[in-house]
Amino acid sequence: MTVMTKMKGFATAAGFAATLMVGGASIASAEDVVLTMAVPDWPPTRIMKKFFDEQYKPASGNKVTLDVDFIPWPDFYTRVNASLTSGEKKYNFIVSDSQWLGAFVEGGYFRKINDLLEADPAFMETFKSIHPNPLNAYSTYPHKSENYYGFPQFPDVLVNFARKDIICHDEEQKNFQAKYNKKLPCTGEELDAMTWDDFKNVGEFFQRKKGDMLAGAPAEDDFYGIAYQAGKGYDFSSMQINGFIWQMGGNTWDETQIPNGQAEGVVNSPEAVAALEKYLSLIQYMPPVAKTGTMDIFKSDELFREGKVAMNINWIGLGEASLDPNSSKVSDKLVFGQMPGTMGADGKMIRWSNIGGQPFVLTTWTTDAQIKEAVEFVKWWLSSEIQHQFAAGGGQSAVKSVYEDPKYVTYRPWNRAWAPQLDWQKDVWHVPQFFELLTQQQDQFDLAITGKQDAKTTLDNVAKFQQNLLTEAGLIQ
Amino acid sequence: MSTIEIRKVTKRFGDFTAVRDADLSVAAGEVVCLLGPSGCGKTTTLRMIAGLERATSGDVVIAGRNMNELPPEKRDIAMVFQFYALYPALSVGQNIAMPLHYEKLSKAEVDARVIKVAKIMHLTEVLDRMPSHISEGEKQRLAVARAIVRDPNCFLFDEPLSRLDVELRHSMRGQIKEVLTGLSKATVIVTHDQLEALTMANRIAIMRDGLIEQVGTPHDVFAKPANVFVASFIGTPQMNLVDADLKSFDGKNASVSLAGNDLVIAADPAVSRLKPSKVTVGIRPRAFTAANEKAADTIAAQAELIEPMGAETLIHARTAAGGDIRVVVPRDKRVKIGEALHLRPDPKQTHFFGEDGKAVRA
Amino acid sequence: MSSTTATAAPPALMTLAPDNWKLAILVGLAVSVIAAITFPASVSFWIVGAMAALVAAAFVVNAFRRKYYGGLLVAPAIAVLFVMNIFPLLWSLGLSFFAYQSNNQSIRFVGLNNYIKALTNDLAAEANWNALVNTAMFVVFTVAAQMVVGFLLALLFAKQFPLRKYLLILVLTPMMLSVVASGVFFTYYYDPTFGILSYIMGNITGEQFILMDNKLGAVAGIVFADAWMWSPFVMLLVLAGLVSVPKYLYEAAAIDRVSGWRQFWTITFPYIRGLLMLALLFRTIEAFKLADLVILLTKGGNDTMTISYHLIRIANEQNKTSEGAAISYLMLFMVIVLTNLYLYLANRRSHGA
Amino acid sequence: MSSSASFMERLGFRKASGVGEAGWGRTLFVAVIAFIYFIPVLFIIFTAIKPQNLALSVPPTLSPTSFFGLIPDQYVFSPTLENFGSVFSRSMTTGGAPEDTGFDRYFFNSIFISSVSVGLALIIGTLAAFGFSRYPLKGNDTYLFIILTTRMLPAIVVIIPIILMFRTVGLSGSYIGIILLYTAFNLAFTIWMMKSFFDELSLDVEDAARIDGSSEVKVFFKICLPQVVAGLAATFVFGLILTWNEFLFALLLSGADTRTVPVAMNQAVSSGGRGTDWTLLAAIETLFLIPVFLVTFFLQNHLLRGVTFGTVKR
Repeated sequence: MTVMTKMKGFATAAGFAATLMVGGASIASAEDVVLTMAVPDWPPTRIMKKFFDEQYKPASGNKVTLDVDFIPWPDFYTRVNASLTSGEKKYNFIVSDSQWLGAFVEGGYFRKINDLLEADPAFMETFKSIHPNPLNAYSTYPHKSENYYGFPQFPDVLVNFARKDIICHDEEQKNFQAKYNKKLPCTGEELDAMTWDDFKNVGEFFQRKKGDMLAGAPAEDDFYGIAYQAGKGYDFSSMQINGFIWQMGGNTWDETQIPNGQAEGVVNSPEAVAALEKYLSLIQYMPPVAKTGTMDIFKSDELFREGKVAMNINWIGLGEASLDPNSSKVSDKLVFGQMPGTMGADGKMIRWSNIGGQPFVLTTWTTDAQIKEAVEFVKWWLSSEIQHQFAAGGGQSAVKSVYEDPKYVTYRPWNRAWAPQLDWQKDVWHVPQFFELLTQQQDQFDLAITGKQDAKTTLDNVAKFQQNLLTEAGLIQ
Repeated sequence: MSTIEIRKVTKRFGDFTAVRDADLSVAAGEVVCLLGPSGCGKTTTLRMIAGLERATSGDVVIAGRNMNELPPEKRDIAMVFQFYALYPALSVGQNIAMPLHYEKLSKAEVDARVIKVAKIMHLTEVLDRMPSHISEGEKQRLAVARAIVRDPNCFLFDEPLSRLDVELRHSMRGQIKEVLTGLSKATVIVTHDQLEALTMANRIAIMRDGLIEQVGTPHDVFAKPANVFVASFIGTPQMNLVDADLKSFDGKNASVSLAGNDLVIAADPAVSRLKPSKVTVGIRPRAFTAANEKAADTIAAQAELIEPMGAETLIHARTAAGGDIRVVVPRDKRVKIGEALHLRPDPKQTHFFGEDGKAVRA
Repeated sequence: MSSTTATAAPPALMTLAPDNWKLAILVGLAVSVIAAITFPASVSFWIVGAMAALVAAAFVVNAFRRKYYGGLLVAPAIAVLFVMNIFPLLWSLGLSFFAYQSNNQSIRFVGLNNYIKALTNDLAAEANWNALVNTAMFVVFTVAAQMVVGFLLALLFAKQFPLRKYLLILVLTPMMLSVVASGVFFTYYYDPTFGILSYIMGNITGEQFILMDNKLGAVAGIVFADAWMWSPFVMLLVLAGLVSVPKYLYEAAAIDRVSGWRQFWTITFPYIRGLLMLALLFRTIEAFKLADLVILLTKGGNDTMTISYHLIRIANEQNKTSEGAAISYLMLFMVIVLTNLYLYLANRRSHGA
Repeated sequence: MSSSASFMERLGFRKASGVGEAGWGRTLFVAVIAFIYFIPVLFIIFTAIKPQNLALSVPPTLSPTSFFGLIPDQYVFSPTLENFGSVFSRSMTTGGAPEDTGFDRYFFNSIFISSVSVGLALIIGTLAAFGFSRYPLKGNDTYLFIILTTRMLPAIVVIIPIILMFRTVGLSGSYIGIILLYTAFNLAFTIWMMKSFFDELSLDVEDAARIDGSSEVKVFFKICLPQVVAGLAATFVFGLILTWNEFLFALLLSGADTRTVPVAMNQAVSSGGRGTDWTLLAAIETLFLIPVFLVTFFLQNHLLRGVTFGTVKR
């Protein structure tokens, strides 16, 4: 055998293998459409899959399959990022954090959907029925532009989780009144009206040692008044700190002002520094784990469910576990309110908060046949009926007609605080540099939380880094 | 005083009894060989003396002190191991010096003693080498050197020569004996080689299946074996042990039926203790003289196999009863295969053993 | 090598023969380069692959014809290693000379810039340097702790005693746990509210005890968890050395009244030195890669960021692929220097002995 | 005195019967230390049989039994096997009916992928080790070192090319892909280990067999291989322990059907919209520990002998 004939042989073999591959990718015929979706593994996505399997009847008559890859939350980003950036082209739909939009749109992975909206008025109508704040957060890149990418999967906001049995106890009410000359909030409405100062008072008031009297009985363990996220991981302090900064008149770097919006002078403005100081000053009233920089949203939730704190600011998305008696010692003692605000000079409450939750997006390699079915699926998903079922099953809806329906507040105890809060949600950066901005900021916040540097230095460092990075990237001139 | 005494020492491993009720005493300056086939318990006995094994029962007394509860390092003994147990990471000199560290001598003193011993054992040339780079004979000498470098209560040797070739073994036997003579310590040597035992020992203890069968001087164990086992174990070629019927004994001569011959032979007066019965008659191969014709005190046999051994010739002869008798004759005595022989045993070297296998002797 | 009975002379360079591997390399290289330039990546990938297979086949035929059994035996391993390990390594080595972010498909040759940035840029270099210092600290502490604990454990098990087999498996279990599970449970053990450690310390001192709120405690917590998990590995290797020491050497030492300390250095240690070196080598390599425990326990807080976690952030979260590759090659360089130093020392000692 | 065994001796607390051996006294001492060392594992196992609501109780519950009143009641929990059931079937939506979690599949995947890849690495690696040992090439040590180098780089660096390669060849999410990858992952260690075993063997026996007319193949299988069984066992156990718990490659290269337990385990680390489900995580880990524990236990004797044989006189 000569080299040439052998080469031919190899070429044939390679060609054969290649044919197999191509064949493998195009097996889905016009009648059989498979939509592959990468989602985090938790109830809101499990329920979506369940509804689809049980109820979805495609109008086209095609056989549509939703092939969902449930990926455990802690590894979700790693897996999705690797799949996208390696060019694996595996998924048609991806649940994405709103902040990832820029990075993956710029990389050419997320598909812009304006053309689909324009081509389908019904789709546009459904789309526009979403509250503008979540819509901006979940769908637009550049942030607050007219370029749309995503649809809400699980919209989420921060609310105040509180324990009725503690805060409504007569003795505690009396003592609180005596000490602060103010009523200790007890009902949902009273919680809504809380400012951060009230929140601080609760923290100070309910700091009890093991054996001290608590709500009429000796405490079985050390007890704390308040908790909120103060962890180094992912965005587990920024999401809370941003709310403080916005409420107290400061700002984060504003990408809608590109290229003129600055980081230095804005991010570390005196207002922002004061806000961070306020945030930090409350940590001393929280469970000791806050001092280690690992009090993320899961830890504060765990402490609350185990009955170690009276009030906890956390995402609604973590709420179900509090209601479940198997995983919660306080399941029958709960009351929910809006996240505290800041009293303005004019006596009006100023409320801002960082939005949570996730949209899902379409990827650029999705074929036309798939897109047709995908649009139908999204319309179905955002339809009032399904959104109602979703909310009843533990989800949240950002569709106006759904959350304004009087039935909506009956689904879950925190839903009372949902609609009003949507009006004051904001989001942070959607730029591709998101992760660099976030990790540096989280590192700096962690240093402040664990008492290694003060608020001013922290924000100066953050501002300096952002200014450099964004200037280098051409986003600041 | 450098003495060793063991009394009623027994060692059991689970159900297996390795050594049973062993008694032995070794005087100062005496060399005792523990001799026996493999698995007879001789090494276990030695290890109990050394303290490497604990006796299940019985006492080990060294230099007049009961050592039962003492670990080896407190017994002040020196031992040469079968595989030499040279410390592989130390040079020859360092190996010799190891036992001296305990005595906290000055470096000069240690060096002096190492060199002295190295001279005795002809190791001066290789003092700086590693054990893996010296010859088998040097290794053996090093093992001995390490034992004699200090002044212990006693010496123990475990098969010291078994790894050497015949020639080396021969010369080492002499060397070790020479060294030991100068030290006047109680010494126990374990060996399975009777030549080694016979040449080196003052006394030999022969062991079988955990029992000491006989203790005696090399001459004693050879000339007066206590039982069939010792008789067969000591001496080459092996003693002829022939089953016989003792018919009568008149106080001087015994009349036996042996290998198809009726034989009258002078015997020890103690034979009178035996009733007419089955006995075993033991005759060393060198204890025969060849008679020209059949007589009352001869055994008839036919030469079957002839093995020249140099100075002597070993003849395997077949008796009428079909048994095999080994006979050693001088080289100049020519025997042909198939030749009929009339063998006259020397009564002085003829041993009678009772049915229990014990020698019958006054 | 052993079979010197070569059956055929090697073919001349330009002969077309299935065992002419030299020609195969030439053709393969030429075709690959042309293909890489002219065709898109998805096509040239296959052509390059076919060329690699061609060269490999030529090697095999050549080895078979001339009875180079060594080559034949090694070939499958080399093939798997090449495809799954060396090829990706070379790929990322190549990437380290480009400006490339995996989520931003443009690519540009920048030479050594990534290395220069990693070493000198005022922001990047400081973070790298800091992570490197921390990594060095963790390497020293975790490896030292593992060696000491593993060694002591091995000493415990060196002698034969009843039930040894069952007790040994208990001690081996920690290294069989998945890092995620044991790491997550260590966060629980160290938790100031729920954890056992704080509960015990609180009951003893009467004060609230928080382990992880300072650098010392955080490092101690990570080192403890890591040493707990991997000391059994060291133990196993050391134990293997200990049981391989012939018993009669210890008997001889007992007879020679050698002190315990001297016994250890002159008899035991020479036997386990090789295995200790092996344990040291493997544990050092692993310690350089320490990331998961740090992520689970501190997220790099309290100044516990390691180079490997730093790398995960850069290469994975921030998608700065080529920068990450440059840093990891700098790290690889250090590991290689260090392991060669070990090997050099190990060989020198054993030749000297 | 000496001949009469004391009470303690009859109980088994006898003094060592020789150098290198120890009695029950040592057993007791080691048992205490081994137990202390084992406590963190034991705690995980106990958490697996705890009722869910006691997982984070303060004071921590420590034992499923009071040991006849030895342990105060507040530290005792009543054991349950429910958590093991939840590993395989539980409600994945709020208030929904229990559904299959797929863990039976994940366990199968872990066992299948680990055993095949470690076995494959053993076969290929042993051949290569024999080659390196008997037919050394020029610069042999350099090749061996390069092979070792492949284990020094953090996995995250090589992962992107591998994903792309897998995608191009159509291996992503397949068993073959991840098995091949793990095989490579284990090869370095296998070759290093097995080479040192072959180096130790006496060449005389092999030469004798060759003179007797045995082929090279026969020499390898009939003469060499039987002598390194202990080494094979030890290498298998080490490889298995490393592969069994491998996470990053498994996360990025396995598909929904080929996912292994370490990846799926993270379901319990942030499960159902909350933080760690401690009892579930413990139950998964406990089940996951059993196979590798058993293999190690049964190959334990080889483990020690194997390691020794191979490396001591390197």
